[in-house]
Amino acid sequence: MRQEIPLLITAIVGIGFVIQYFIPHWPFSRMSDWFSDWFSIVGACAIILGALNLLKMSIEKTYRRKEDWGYAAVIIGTFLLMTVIGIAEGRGFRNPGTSFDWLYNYVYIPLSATMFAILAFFVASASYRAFRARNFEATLLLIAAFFVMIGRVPVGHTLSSFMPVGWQLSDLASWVMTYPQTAGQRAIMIGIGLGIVSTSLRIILGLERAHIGGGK
Amino acid sequence: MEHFALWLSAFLTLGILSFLYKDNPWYKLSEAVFVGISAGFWFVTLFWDNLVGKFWDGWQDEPMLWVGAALGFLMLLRLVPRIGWISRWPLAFIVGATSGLWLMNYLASNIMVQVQATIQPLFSTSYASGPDAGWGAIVGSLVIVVGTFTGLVYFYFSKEHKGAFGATARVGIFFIMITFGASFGYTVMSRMSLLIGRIDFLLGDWLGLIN
Amino acid sequence: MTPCPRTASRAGSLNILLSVFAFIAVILSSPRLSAQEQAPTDSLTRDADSLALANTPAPPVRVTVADTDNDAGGSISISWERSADDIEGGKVNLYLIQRAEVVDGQPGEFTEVGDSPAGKADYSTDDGNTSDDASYFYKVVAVGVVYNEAGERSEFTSESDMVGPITSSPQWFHKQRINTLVGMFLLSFFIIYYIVQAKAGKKLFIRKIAGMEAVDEAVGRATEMGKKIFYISGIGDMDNMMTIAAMTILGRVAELSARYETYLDVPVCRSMVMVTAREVLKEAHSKAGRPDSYKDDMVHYLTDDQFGYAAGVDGLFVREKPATIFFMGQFYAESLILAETGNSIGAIQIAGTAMPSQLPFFIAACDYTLIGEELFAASAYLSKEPKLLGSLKGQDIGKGVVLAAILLGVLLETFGVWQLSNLFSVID
Amino acid sequence: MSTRAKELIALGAITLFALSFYLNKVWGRGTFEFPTWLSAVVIALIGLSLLWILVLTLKGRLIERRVVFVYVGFAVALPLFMSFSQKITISPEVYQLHDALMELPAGSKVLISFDYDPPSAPELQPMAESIIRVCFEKDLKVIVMGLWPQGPQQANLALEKVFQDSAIVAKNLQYGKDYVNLGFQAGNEFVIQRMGSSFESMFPSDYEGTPYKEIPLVRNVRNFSNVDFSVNLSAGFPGTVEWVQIAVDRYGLPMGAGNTAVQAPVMYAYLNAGQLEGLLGGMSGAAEFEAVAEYQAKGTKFMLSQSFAHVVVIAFVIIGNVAFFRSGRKSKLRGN
Repeated sequence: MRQEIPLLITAIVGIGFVIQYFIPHWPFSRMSDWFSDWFSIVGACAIILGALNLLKMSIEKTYRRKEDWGYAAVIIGTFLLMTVIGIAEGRGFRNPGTSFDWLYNYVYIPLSATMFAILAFFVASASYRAFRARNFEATLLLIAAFFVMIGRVPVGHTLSSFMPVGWQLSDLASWVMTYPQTAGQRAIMIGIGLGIVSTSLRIILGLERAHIGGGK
Repeated sequence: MEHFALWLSAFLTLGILSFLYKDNPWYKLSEAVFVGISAGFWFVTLFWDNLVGKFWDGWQDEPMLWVGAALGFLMLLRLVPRIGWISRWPLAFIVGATSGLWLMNYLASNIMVQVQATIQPLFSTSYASGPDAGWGAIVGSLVIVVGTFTGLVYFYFSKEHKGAFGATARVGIFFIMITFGASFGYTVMSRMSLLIGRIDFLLGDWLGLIN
Repeated sequence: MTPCPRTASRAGSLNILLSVFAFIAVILSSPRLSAQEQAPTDSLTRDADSLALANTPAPPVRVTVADTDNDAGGSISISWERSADDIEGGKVNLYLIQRAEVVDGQPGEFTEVGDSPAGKADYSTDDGNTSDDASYFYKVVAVGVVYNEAGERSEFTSESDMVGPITSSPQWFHKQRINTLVGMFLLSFFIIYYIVQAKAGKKLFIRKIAGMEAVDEAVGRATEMGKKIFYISGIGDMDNMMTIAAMTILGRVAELSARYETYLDVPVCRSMVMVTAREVLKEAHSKAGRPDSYKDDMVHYLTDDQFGYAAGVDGLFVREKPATIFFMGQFYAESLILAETGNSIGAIQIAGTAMPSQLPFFIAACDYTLIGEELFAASAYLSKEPKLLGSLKGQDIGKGVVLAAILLGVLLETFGVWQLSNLFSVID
Repeated sequence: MSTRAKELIALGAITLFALSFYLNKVWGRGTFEFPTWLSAVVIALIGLSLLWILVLTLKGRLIERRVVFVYVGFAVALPLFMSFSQKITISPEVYQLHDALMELPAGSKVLISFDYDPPSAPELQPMAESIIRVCFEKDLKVIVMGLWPQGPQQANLALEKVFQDSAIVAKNLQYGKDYVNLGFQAGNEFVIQRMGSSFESMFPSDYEGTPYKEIPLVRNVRNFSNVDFSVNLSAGFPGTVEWVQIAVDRYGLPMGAGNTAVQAPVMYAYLNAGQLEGLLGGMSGAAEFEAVAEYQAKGTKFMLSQSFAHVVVIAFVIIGNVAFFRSGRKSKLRGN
């Protein structure tokens, strides 16, 4: 029973959501709206599980004085700080001027923006280390990347200003983006579409059942 | 307070950047703060936007929301080890609904529309977007059809990539590689822009060296 | 009064009828206007009238109303042709749509329900706020706004004729989507057909996919080195097919690692993924015959935040130094941070995603990468179960149909025979 | 000297450096800008040192990845002190978006969805500012919303910036009549789906709490069919892909997009299929749009750093490949 009921739920719900695409009439017209609400509510409940897990792991680490336990304590402290302030602020927690907003602006934003910006360095080191003209395919990749990189910034214009209009680096970059790039992109997209259709069907038919776990 | 805020931001910014040198206590501290603060941030956001915003504010008008609450409750039964397996029901529900929704969305947007867009007369300039539609566009229209066709052949699983079929698949991978090259170029562009933004903060907002 | 619900099929002829009526009405109404012009009483009104005459725009024409097709009801589509004065520098600034509910067979009071700026060739818009139980009359008003020297604003309006009554209604089938329905049935048929065939024992050929062939080796290496394996399932939640695909692949990987008795660490970014991954792991361990080696802590939640998660996982990588790392699922910018860090500690990395923008760097930083569709095929491939492999074959037949359609369509359109592409149209 | 001591010295130097410049700022001393000769010297030095690295690589000595990091840092930071005027070439898809906006009759309603947060702002904020400015110059009505919690705040920042311009101020635009900020709604792509039947159900009140029905600009806007054009500024999920799949493919909303450069290549398939009417990709897209709209702002200003960074990356790709071919094309190098 532990497996059959979830399988049945998956199948019925899956087919229901396929059907709703074709029927504009109520209640089918509302199904995806409902699902979005339900998913939001389940998500909000689930994060309690996640947060408890994070706290449990960190408390254990701190309590047992495992290596780097001090940082685990920092996680507990900052998590509780943000949560307590956010809940206490009430519905307007996001408004400018609240403590939550202060923490958001001066702690959260610099951290996530920097993590984001670190990518610039990683991109450069990956370029140096891994993008090799190993074979014809890889060479094509590099050539396309070169045209795009140089053609999309003003330096490309400066370097190729002696060429006739239509043949300058920026024009070539545009052409690469508009045609061969789009073609490849589209092949990938159609492939992904087919893959998703097939995977969805396998799930609805109950052939893929990893998410359901085992039966007893 | 304003000075403190700026220095705090800068301290955390540099802490994350120090990871580039190597893993170190400054990074570990920034990382721990980040994990804690962001977990709290999302907890609070989901609490107010989803639990309160979607359920609490609406259950009087929309009885269907109770289904969501029930699913959420079943999910929370995870906390009771003996009947934790019931949480599979909401999961089965979510996976089923996602499968149905994605099946149709991707069939329509990724397959139907893209196939429709690929079927275009050759040697015409109908693809051209923008002012210049010359030879580039005419060759381009051919390139799009050939690229999409061969690229799709590359993804064939049930046929050995040999002979003419293999050659077609190989042309396909050429196009996919050009696509990745373009993506690579654009990613470099994007990441550099973000770094520019961050350095603009450090040198401009924090240290006031540039305007 | 009898509200007249109209079915969608009748809407077309109704439109024509209405436009004919509207046209006649416009012709009849023009002399009446000129009759009004000739009735000035004193000089003040004459000034005002001449001002009005100079600024009053011609009314919009050919107003048609119809129930909005393929919807859940509650909406009426209105279209009209521009007023004669709706030209560059003309007298019309905007149009207002007015509506009156039918009460006892007569239009009630007209109220504004929509507006549209002037300056287009033809107009159509929806009034998406109707009740399916009521009938309505509509009219469209051309409005000209004039400012005098003092900056005072005055409006000059002229109304179209009233059209209606009309009632909105919901439809039971979305006619625009017949082609998608056919496509869905075809694809499903192919896939299910080959699943059945495979079940019946028909041998199917599936080509080797390097990334998946390497899974065994990658898990084995971690076992030899006595180090952990990390499985990163991306930042998507359970409402994302890539994450669901990642979970099914996790099942295969976990079974393998359980058999080899290698510790699999799954840090996740979504609580619901945590719950799912635990189910997956538990089942995989019992399938591998080692239910005792499963621990809940193998799957642990870090934070829902994209970069918070990336920072945390990076830390785990450099401190735990895993031998093998899997990246499967939906990835955004964090992909490179993670893959580069994984690369710098010398781990074997296998990645798979359907995010085209992240693929180049996965290809650069990882040893093997599953591209797009391959991610969705991975679980079936790894399972080696005939019926799952059958679905891949079915998917390929679908691909064949797409390829044939492209080839045929391009030929037909190049020679101007037939617009095959219209068959694939999903947008009205 | 031990590594530890060196690290501490470096840390101290950074702190001192920062502190001294910070005090410099607090005391109100001005900003720095390189004179042209210094800019030229700096550029020459960077170029020469890259050549030197190339020579080293040819001799078989490979540089460490941290050296690459340092170069990237300098390539981005130094140009911020320089001022060169550069010619920006405009791509067709940028023209297309601008044209689409220019062709709208005055008074048309443009829906702009802000689907990004501060970390992506360097790329998208300049776009937001210039798109809003173009709309206002053209007397279009702007309806702003966000699928990301911080989107509406970014929109307000952009509006603030646009209203610093005296030409825009002279138009005497009024909140609620000429532009409105509907705020944020949770629910990702489902918000778009529901807006298809009713905007009001998703945004019962605007950012400032005014009930939807009481806002003159949107009083008559029930769903997408009442909006004339839309622009989506997106940094990921939910973003342009979802808008295209739902608002464009199902409801026929005309839409242009501004994307982070990472996402932009995928959008070309949509652009080519006519699902998008115009596209701005990354900071260069922003700069190009500024060039079309004929005014200069951050996008243009940062283009110099952008050019530099690209050149440095290309240089390292070349250096890496030189090392690869020199080592007899054996295998890819494992970084340290």
